[in-house]
Amino acid sequence: MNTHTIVLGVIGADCHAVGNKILEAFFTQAGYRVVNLGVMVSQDEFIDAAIETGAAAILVSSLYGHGEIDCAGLRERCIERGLENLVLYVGGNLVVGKADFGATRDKFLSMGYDRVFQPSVDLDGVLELLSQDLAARAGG
Amino acid sequence: MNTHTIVLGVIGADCHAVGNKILEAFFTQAGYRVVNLGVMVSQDEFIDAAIETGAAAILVSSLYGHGEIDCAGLRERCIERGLENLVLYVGGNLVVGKADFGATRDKFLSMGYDRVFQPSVDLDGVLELLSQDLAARAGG
Amino acid sequence: MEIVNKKLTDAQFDALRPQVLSSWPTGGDVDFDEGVAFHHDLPEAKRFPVALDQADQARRVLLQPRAGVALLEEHIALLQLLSTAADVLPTTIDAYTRQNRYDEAQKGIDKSRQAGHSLLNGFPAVNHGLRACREIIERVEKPVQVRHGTPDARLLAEITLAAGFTSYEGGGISYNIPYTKKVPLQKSIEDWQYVDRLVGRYEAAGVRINREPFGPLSGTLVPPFMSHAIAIIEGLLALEQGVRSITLGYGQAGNLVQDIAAIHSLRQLARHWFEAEGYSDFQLSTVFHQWMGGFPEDESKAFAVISWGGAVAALAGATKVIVKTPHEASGIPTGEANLQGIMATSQINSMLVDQQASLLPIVQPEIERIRREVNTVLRAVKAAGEGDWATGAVRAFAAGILDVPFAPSIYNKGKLLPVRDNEGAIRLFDFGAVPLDMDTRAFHAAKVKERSTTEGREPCFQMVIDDIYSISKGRLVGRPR
Amino acid sequence: MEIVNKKLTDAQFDALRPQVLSSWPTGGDVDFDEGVAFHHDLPEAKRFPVALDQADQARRVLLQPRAGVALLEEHIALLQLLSTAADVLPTTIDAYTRQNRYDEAQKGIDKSRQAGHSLLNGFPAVNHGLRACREIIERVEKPVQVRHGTPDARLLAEITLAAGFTSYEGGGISYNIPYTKKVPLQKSIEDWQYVDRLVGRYEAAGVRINREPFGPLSGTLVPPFMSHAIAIIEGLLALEQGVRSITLGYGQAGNLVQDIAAIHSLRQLARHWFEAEGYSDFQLSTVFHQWMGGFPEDESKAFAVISWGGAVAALAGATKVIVKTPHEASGIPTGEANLQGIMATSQINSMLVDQQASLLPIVQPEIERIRREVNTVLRAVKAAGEGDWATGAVRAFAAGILDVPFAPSIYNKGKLLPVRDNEGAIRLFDFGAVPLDMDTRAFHAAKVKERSTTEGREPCFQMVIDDIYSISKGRLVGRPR
Ligand code: B12
Ligand code: B12
Repeated sequence: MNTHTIVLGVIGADCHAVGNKILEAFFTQAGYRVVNLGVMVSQDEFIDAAIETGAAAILVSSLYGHGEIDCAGLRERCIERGLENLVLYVGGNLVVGKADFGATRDKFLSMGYDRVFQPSVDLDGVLELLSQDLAARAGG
Repeated sequence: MNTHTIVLGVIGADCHAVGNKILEAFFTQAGYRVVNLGVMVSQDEFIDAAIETGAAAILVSSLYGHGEIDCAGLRERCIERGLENLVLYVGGNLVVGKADFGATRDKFLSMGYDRVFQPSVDLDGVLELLSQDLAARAGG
Repeated sequence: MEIVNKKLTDAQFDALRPQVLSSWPTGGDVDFDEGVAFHHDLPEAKRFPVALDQADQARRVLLQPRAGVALLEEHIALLQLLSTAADVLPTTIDAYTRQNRYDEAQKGIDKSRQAGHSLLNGFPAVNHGLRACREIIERVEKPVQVRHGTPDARLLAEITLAAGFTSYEGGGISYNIPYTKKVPLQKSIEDWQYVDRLVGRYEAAGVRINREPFGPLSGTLVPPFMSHAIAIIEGLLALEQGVRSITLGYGQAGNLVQDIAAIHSLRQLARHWFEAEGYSDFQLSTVFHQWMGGFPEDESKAFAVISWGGAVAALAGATKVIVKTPHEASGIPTGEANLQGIMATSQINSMLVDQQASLLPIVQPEIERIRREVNTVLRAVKAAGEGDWATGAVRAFAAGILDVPFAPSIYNKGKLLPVRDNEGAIRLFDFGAVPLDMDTRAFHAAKVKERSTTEGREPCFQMVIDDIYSISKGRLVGRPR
Repeated sequence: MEIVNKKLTDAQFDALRPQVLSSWPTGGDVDFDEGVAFHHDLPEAKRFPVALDQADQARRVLLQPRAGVALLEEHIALLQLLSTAADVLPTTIDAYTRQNRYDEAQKGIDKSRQAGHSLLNGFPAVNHGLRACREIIERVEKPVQVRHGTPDARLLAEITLAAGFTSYEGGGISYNIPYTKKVPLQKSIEDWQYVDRLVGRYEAAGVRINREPFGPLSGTLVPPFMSHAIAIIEGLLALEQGVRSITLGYGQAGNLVQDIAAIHSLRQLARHWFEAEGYSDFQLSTVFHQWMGGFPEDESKAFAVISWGGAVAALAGATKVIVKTPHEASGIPTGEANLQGIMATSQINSMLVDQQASLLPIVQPEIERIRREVNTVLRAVKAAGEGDWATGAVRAFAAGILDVPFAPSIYNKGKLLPVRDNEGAIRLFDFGAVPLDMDTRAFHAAKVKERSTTEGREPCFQMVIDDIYSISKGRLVGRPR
């Protein structure tokens, strides 16, 4: 069992609530302390919550297509606000349209996200990656 | 009204009977004298019938995919047997697989067919072409 | 002061108007009388209410896609492409505009220009303004509807209706609860009274504009009685403001009998309640939404889901069907993918539209059930509002009498928990505070028990999660593997 | 001498065998005992009858594509690809082999090698021979069936069954009337007695091989009672020769109620007649063919037709469904197109398979109708044969008691004329010489009249032609435009 705190939320003007509720249930069951900000979360709200709760990771969702616009700059803003060591994940239907996922992943990796996920991702796999990444971050 | 005789049939080992029955009804109603050989017609049967009935055209169908094999050489064989002036049409699912129709048409034109038709062809249009081609052949 | 369901007076409306029109510069171009004149000149073929009427009379099902891109020329080209196969067209609005974030919409327009493709998930009609919207109507030869998800849609309505759009989707509940987090219900209902009153003014000026409450809500395991109750309330609110052409919607659940019963009962119940509340002379139609929850990623599988939606729309005899696309699970569809969805739907629709009658006998009991549930809930809403539907709606959500599963709004209780039964119909696992009668509760409980016995597990939240994923994973009932 | 339905004696069979095996050089490799030994070692997962049994028990619908190409490696690769999604597999035989034109098949093989792609419409199993066929079974991990259309399929059966195929499609009527022009019915029935006897010998040796008469016949407006009657006769002929695993087939007509009733009545009637004729201890299953007539060219529309077929197969509870592809109207599908058809079918199938029960009430009257028609016809066939089903079948076709619409065989009267009714069910417009009772005739006539009144035209051959084209043109009933 781990006791890491993670922040969840759907960024921007995005109202897609279902995946978010499932992620909350899933990570809670996996033993994380989950701070779920729900839908329509701004970058600052994510960061405020992470600072407040001492979170080790932020898991950003974007489903509605504006991810490219909404997600840009979050890593820089985290660093600005003193969150140097944060694990930053993003997942969902990240861009407008049916796109090649490789290109989308590269786009978001280069924005500073540690990992980028498609909607069809297997959540058990994410769990493993997350605990690895958190361990590495703690060690490093 | 014209009184041309035309020979219809489905070539080779092909059993597809439905289109053939519709073509018979259609050309009969359009005023042609139709000699319908039905399905599984060999090249020689087509030619025998054309000679016997003094037909001005042979309309070959091939639906089952072996058209490329079955239809080759019919023009030459017609000429051999003295049918120099015959209008030769072919239509159906002429090759194996979903193919570009342009390529298929060229293939069958180069085999000596005067016109090549897809299954989705509009039969009224065929009627017009046929009467033009028959007129031209008669004139030429 | 609580909101009341009362037609806005001209004075009230006119007092609000300047503020609405000045909330973004393009509002200044709106001229109601010029809009009315333009509508009067519109050919029949471009009028939404006419198309709906003709379809119902001919017992045909109209096909409508969703579509919207950032830039005007591209948007018109897209609609022109789709108009080769669709019966009626949309202009789907982007998500920034829906939240009145016109600055961000502008950024999206600019970045889309740079990128050479749309970075917005819809057409930002307010930013483009009246002239641009007018061009859509002028250059597209079929009726066009505004489809969005906007809690405060007043400016959007002023601009698009004056531009010549003949149908407007949404409502104070259905465009709040599933689409927002913090907008008070009272506020959105008020703002939609304005929209409905605007439509009522067009109506009074001889211009009929169709209004369509958004039926599917969260699109996720919504039991028919709940979406029906909300649709009927929104219909009543619209009627009060002078709206006369109303299309009520329903999102496919997946069970054949329940879905057909839903469309029949929706039509019957709406007529009943509208008349019981003293309205007459309205034009009522229905819209069936192909599966609104998570889609399978594989395009062939998506075609099957689309086709099943088209089949049920035809068998149920809906007036209109909203068509999904093989790209649904992945992203906003290209025009071609959108056409594919329409073609598949068109084929199955016309193959089945003559076969409605034979199914009637088996849907009667389910119609009866939905009717009973809806009537119970609506009576409770009316009682909560002491006779007023607007007050009633606000209080009913606060009390959990109305409750939409999986909705993001903090004004929604979220206590109602749906789950599929053994045949895939949506039943209730937790009734929350919805005041259903004892027999109804017993029926739901028995149905849920039947399934849990089949599966050898207690009904639980995991079962609900399994049902949420089920269609995207190739089934209807989320059985354990 | 007329043919009789009597189990071939070992002596009769053994006398025929050398001639069969020597009709093409590859026949020389067949060794029955070695074949039996190979079958005994086959894992359960590769046995067709086992898969059918399990599916019926689990109330699942097995998915099966059609597939066959000219060359062995390509054919195996194709099946391996399809086995990722299909439950059971085919090896579809080319049309030269079906006519025993092995010389031409050889030309097709050679030309295909040169061309680098298949010029044959199937896999020429006889030319490739036993070793090649064995490789298919060895390298494909699911049960494989021979699917063809061969009036004299004796050598093909000897080779493929010895090679390890566990199911064999066809029958003396269903692989003659729709597939040939001049083969006498007596001849094909005789040759299929040989095939069935061969299967019976495997059965006696402890190797169960499934047999599947070809249900859809001409695939074109065949009324269910006619294909049922023929399927049941072929079942009886097979049982007599010792076959014990039988799958009876039916091709989708398009009307929901009629199609579900057809599958139910097929199962019931077959069991009834088989038992009434003294057979027991047989394993009976059903196969539903997705629409077998002309397909729409547009692939999205084809997906809708495929999906509707998958839907009805699930709702009817067939044991197996034969899956079409989005390439159907154009040509033999690529492996990918074939997979697409399977994926779409799989999705809709599992979405609907739990919903069968609710439809039962509305299909009963149609089941009753089909039952009455089939019983009338079968009694007439038996009477024509003075108690013998083989003699009866031959005489019944000669008399037009059995009559398949649009079949090419000169031994088929072709007087029966079907047409769709107002809901798209297949009814009779001209009864030909089929001895239906007066009430049944009146029912058909009334149904046809109903439609002709709706359309304002007399029933006529043009109406039939319109119905032939209808699905490929995006509808079910071929209404005038
Ligand atoms: C239901 C739905 C809606 C409902 C949402 C109700 C609600 N409030 O929740 C309604 C109808 C309201 C709606 C509205 C809109 N929608 Co919508 N919607 C869907 C739909 C059909 C299903 C979403 C869903 O609930 N899936 C089920 C859940 C369980 O899956 P999920 O959301 O994908 O979440 C999972 C994964 O993505 C992953 N995940 C998500 N985030 C993260 C993060 C991390 C770190 C990890 C590891 C994993 C992860 O895990 C989650 C749990 O398994 C999808 C298409 C689809 N998927 O089939 C479109 C879709 C998301 N919607 C879309 C759009 C565009 C909209 C609209 C803008 C309208 C429009 N233009 O069509 C509006 C949005 C308005 C707004 N302000 O946001 C698009 C997005 C397009 C794009 N990206 O290119 C989609 C893809 C449909 C499409 N193809 O056009 N929608
Ligand atoms: C019904 C059918 C059958 C029935 C036929 C019953 C019968 N005896 O008639 C059955 C089930 C028996 C059958 C068997 C086979 N079939 Co088949 N069958 C079809 C199907 C579904 C419909 C054909 C039909 O009746 N269409 C309706 C009529 C009205 O249209 P039509 O036949 O196309 O004819 C019209 C036009 O083509 C045109 N036309 C035709 N000829 C000509 C000529 C001229 C000059 C002109 C102007 C016009 C013209 O006008 C006609 C009237 O409108 C087609 C696919 C499709 N089209 O959807 C496959 C199809 C033709 N069959 C096909 C095949 C391969 C076979 C089989 C070999 C089995 C197999 N491997 O799958 C066997 C054939 C065995 C044999 N010996 O021939 C393939 C051919 C593939 C290819 N070319 O690449 C098709 C295309 C299916 C596919 N995509 O795989 N089949």
